[in-house]
Amino acid sequence: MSSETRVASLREFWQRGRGQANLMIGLLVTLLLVALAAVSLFWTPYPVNAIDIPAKLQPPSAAHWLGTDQFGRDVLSRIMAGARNSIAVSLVAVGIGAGIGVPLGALAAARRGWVEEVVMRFNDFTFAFPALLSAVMITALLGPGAVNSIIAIGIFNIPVFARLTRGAALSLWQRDFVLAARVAGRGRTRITLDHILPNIASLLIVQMTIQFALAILAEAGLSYLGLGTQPPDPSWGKMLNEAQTLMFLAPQLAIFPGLAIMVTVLGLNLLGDGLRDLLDPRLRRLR
Amino acid sequence: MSLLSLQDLTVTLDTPEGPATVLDRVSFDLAPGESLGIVGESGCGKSMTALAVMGLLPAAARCRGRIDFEDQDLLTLDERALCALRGRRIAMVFQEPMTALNPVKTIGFQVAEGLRWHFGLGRGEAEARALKLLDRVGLPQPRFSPDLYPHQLSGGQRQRVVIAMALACDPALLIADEPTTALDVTSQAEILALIAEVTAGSKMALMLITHDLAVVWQNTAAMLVMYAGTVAERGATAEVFARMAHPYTRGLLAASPGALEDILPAGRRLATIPGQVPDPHDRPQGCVFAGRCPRVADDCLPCPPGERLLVPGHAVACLHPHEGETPS
Amino acid sequence: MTGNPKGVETLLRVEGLVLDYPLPRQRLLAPAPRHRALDGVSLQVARGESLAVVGESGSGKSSLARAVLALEHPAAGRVELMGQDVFSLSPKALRSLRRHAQMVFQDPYGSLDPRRKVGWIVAEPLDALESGVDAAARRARIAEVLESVGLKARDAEKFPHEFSGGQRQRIAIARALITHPALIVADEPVSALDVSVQAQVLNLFMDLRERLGLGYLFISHDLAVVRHVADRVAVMRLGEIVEEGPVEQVFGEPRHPYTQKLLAAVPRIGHPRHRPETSTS
Amino acid sequence: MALFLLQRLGTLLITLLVASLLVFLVMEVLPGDPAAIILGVNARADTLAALRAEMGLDRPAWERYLLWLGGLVTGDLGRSYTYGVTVWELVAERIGLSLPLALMAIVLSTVLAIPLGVLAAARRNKAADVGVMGFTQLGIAIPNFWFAILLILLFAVHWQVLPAGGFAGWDAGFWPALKTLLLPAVALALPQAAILARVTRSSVLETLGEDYVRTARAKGLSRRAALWHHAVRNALIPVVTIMGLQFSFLLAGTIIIENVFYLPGLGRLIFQAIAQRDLIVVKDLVILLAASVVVVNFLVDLLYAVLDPRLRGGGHVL
Repeated sequence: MSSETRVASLREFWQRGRGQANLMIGLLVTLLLVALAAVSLFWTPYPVNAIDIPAKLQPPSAAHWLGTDQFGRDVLSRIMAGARNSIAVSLVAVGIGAGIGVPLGALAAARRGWVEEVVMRFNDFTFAFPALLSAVMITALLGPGAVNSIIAIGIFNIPVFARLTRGAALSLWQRDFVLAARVAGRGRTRITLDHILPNIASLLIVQMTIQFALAILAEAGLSYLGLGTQPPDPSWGKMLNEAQTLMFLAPQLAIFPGLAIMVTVLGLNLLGDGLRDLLDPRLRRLR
Repeated sequence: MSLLSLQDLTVTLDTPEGPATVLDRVSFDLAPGESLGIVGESGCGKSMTALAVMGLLPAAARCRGRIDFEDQDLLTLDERALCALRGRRIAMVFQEPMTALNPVKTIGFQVAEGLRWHFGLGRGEAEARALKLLDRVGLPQPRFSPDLYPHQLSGGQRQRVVIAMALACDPALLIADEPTTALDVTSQAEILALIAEVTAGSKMALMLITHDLAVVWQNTAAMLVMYAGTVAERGATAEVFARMAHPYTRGLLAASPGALEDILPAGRRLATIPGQVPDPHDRPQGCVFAGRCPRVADDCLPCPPGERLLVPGHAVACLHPHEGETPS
Repeated sequence: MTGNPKGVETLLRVEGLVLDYPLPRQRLLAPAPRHRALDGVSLQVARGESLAVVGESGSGKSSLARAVLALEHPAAGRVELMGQDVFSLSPKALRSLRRHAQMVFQDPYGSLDPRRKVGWIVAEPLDALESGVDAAARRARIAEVLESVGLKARDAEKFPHEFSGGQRQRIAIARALITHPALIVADEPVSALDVSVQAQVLNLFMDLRERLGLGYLFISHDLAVVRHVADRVAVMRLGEIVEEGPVEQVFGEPRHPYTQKLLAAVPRIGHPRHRPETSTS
Repeated sequence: MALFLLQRLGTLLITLLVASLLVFLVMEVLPGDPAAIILGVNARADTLAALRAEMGLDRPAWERYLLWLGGLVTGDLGRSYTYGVTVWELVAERIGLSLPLALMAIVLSTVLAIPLGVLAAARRNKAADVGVMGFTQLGIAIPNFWFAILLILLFAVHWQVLPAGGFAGWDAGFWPALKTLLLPAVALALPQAAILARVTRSSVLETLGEDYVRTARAKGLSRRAALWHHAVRNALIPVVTIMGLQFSFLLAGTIIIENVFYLPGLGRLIFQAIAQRDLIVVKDLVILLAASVVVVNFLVDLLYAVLDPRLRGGGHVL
């Protein structure tokens, strides 16, 4: 981990961040998405599940900015509600991944020996199962639904954070300032909390934004297969699945949900890249 | 006629914090077969000088002045012409032997590569000459087979491979940038002896860069003391050591614990140079050493001191140089 | 000087210390080969005495520094710190013993946690090893040690990246002083510094020794530095001490061939030169 | 060197064993009884018991696990409830589609990504670099199934050049079959190519900064020669590792892409088998996919040792 990180206070954080194109765009898109989801909690142009058969399959118009689907429901409202679902699933899933993965990784680096071996075998094992395969299996067996897809995606995130934390922590344990803490009589746990975690925090933040983006893709994939959020609640993946069957009638139906996913993931990745440059100038060289 | 002649070489680096002056009007000559030691602390620009001569400065560097080598100004040559010179007429040895060699290529391949690139030799002939070169730098066959990989050699042995690579095309000038700093003291002695013997043997000019005054004393006929991108003092090594004129040179000698012959009586402190090297982004107006100089006077501040010739073969860039013998 | 058991004349006694590092296994059935870093090392440091350990890379001197402070567990041998056998103590007893021996490291850029303020860094041994120190006393102790190494009390509010290499090494020394130890183990403390800054830090080491009566275990590969800062010197090679004695005697009339080879290899001003005299323009 | 591979082989076998155990346990925990599923809810108790005995469901769990494990090794993967044929036949028939599809995707992404990555690194911050980085940002952000739908919209609906889905089967001739696999392969390859290009670029940038590249330049090699002779060769080592990891993402991708294009491949089979609770098929397929991922990573380790002599051992010269 770089020992030359210059970010000392929040003021400096903002002052240095302004010049970063990636960071600004990423932040903007992510905030827009969150706002969209928040607003949809209590207001959407049309009731999300209001069916209006005569008005079905209308192209974008003044009344329905993004047109209507096969049941006449307003596409824009459903996309706004879909955003809420995507964020919720991805946030909790990444939370599970980091919440369990980071302590595991830190433990593996601190304790070494057989503990490390167990954690790393668990990691190799979960990498052996393709992400979506295990997600498909879990949601199919526990039944489809938002909660199960959270669990499925969450489980897949654990080894990512465990492996990252262990790698970064291992190199920190060799550093002199950790040896100095040991000479000062500090125990493994105290050193992990005082020295190891603060020095890998920026690495973890960056990884979270990237895993968040991957989680949104995974959730969309699951709901496309019908294993994620169940109707009538809207989810971007499901909307795309339905749109595919009407591809010849209303091709535009397949455009907007996909666009929403892409923009969200793009925004999060840019935010991740921007944060990486800001928090760890040493990594800028690899840009 | 001099083989290499730098005239007022000035290099500025564009950094996020603005332009930084790394070299400021550096001038010196080097005749064929001669040896020149460049000594100074980190950040004084000695490595930058070497990279400027090799034409390997970072992209953000902007050069002014002249670097004449065999009657050509290197700063005006295009990339193709420089490639023809590098390795062929000017070769370089670097500081870190552990990372200077390609880990996935054999040492035989890497030594022969220069020959095949410049002379278009076939694989067989190039490998044969590589064996002779390895032998010449003290890595005899069959113990040091050309099929070995760098990770199978020690630091000192790897540095010998790097030297063999540098000698491949029998260049006119060898630049050694702190070749022994990363080595143990015993390997350092062997590598310095090897460099001296090889360059003397084949009439090759040597530019040896180091931070250790004793290494300069032992290995080079002429020397150059650099401080914060400028030449403080230069001349024949024996002459400069006898009558050190620049306050920085004397301060450096007094601060080096090993330099003095006898053991300091118990408890006597090393002489120190107060303060720090000025930041290249905001260089002082006048003499760069003024801020730390015990002999500073008003006339030192307005503009940088020009170089004065004390005696043939010994020049100093200081308005109030020391006059007498160097205290031992 | 508070906190030091009175009358303990030998700060550190090491007897027959053997330390092995496991190497990656070469053959499946054969046990993993081991690198013998220390092969029966014995030495002593009296109160207020400066013992230097000099040797090339791979001689085991850094392993010795770590073993002495119980950062590594030896295969055999004893380490007695302030009269107590370090490896037979309970963790709690070992912790209270640590107050008397602290360490300074080589890399000024690696020995300070970049995410912590200087005040916190310097006070870490105090927070860990002494209880019942209220905020005011803590601030005073921080100011005391910062000033004793030539820095200012208000530097406690800054971050390590705001200091030069030499200043960072002073902060590391201040950290080692805060629990008023009797012994400082310094592992190549000046090797990463430029000559002029090195001189300042070496002088600081000598001032502190005179003022606070500190004992040093001073590890270095630089013979000139060792000759300057130590009373006695032990020459190490491949995990063994091949020669030990007062600095004048070991440097004046070295007996062991390896010591002679080491001393001969050091370039010295005034000695014969490789290059013949030639004039230059 | 041999030891390095033996250790890797060891972890491979352990991982597979643990995987098989976990899959078996997960299937055990599953609510619902397979026999009831096949015979329908109102089947009589005795026929249910007979079927269960015939399927060996009445034997203790560990015995069934060992039997299943034995079957895996000998290739007797048991008979599928819903399809009525042995799992082996099912797999053999479907692998003819999934394997070529996966290989096409890998070849496509590698051939596209590595040169782009090297180009972007060589021309850092110039037009080519910005272009590649833009393409990779999009490539990672676009969900592969949406990209598939867009491809269908464009090539099948709008230009009617390629089929919208379905698989012509190899017996319908090499080219027609390949044509049906083209769009799915592109859809699968895009995200992989984007990730691989970024990894290649940062890996090459890393090696370009190494001392031995500067040494090569000091020997007189041109920028391009130093890049290809020294930097790229070293940069490939981490890239190969990423390709190994990507294989598992690829398999996951096939599940979705085969659904988008209605391709009767392994991915679609496993999805349908899960939906229909066809335990035998699910168990075998999951292990088969997991085994292929682990084997691929083992091969990557082999390639790793070939690329990097440091792993090949060879003692120090004393």
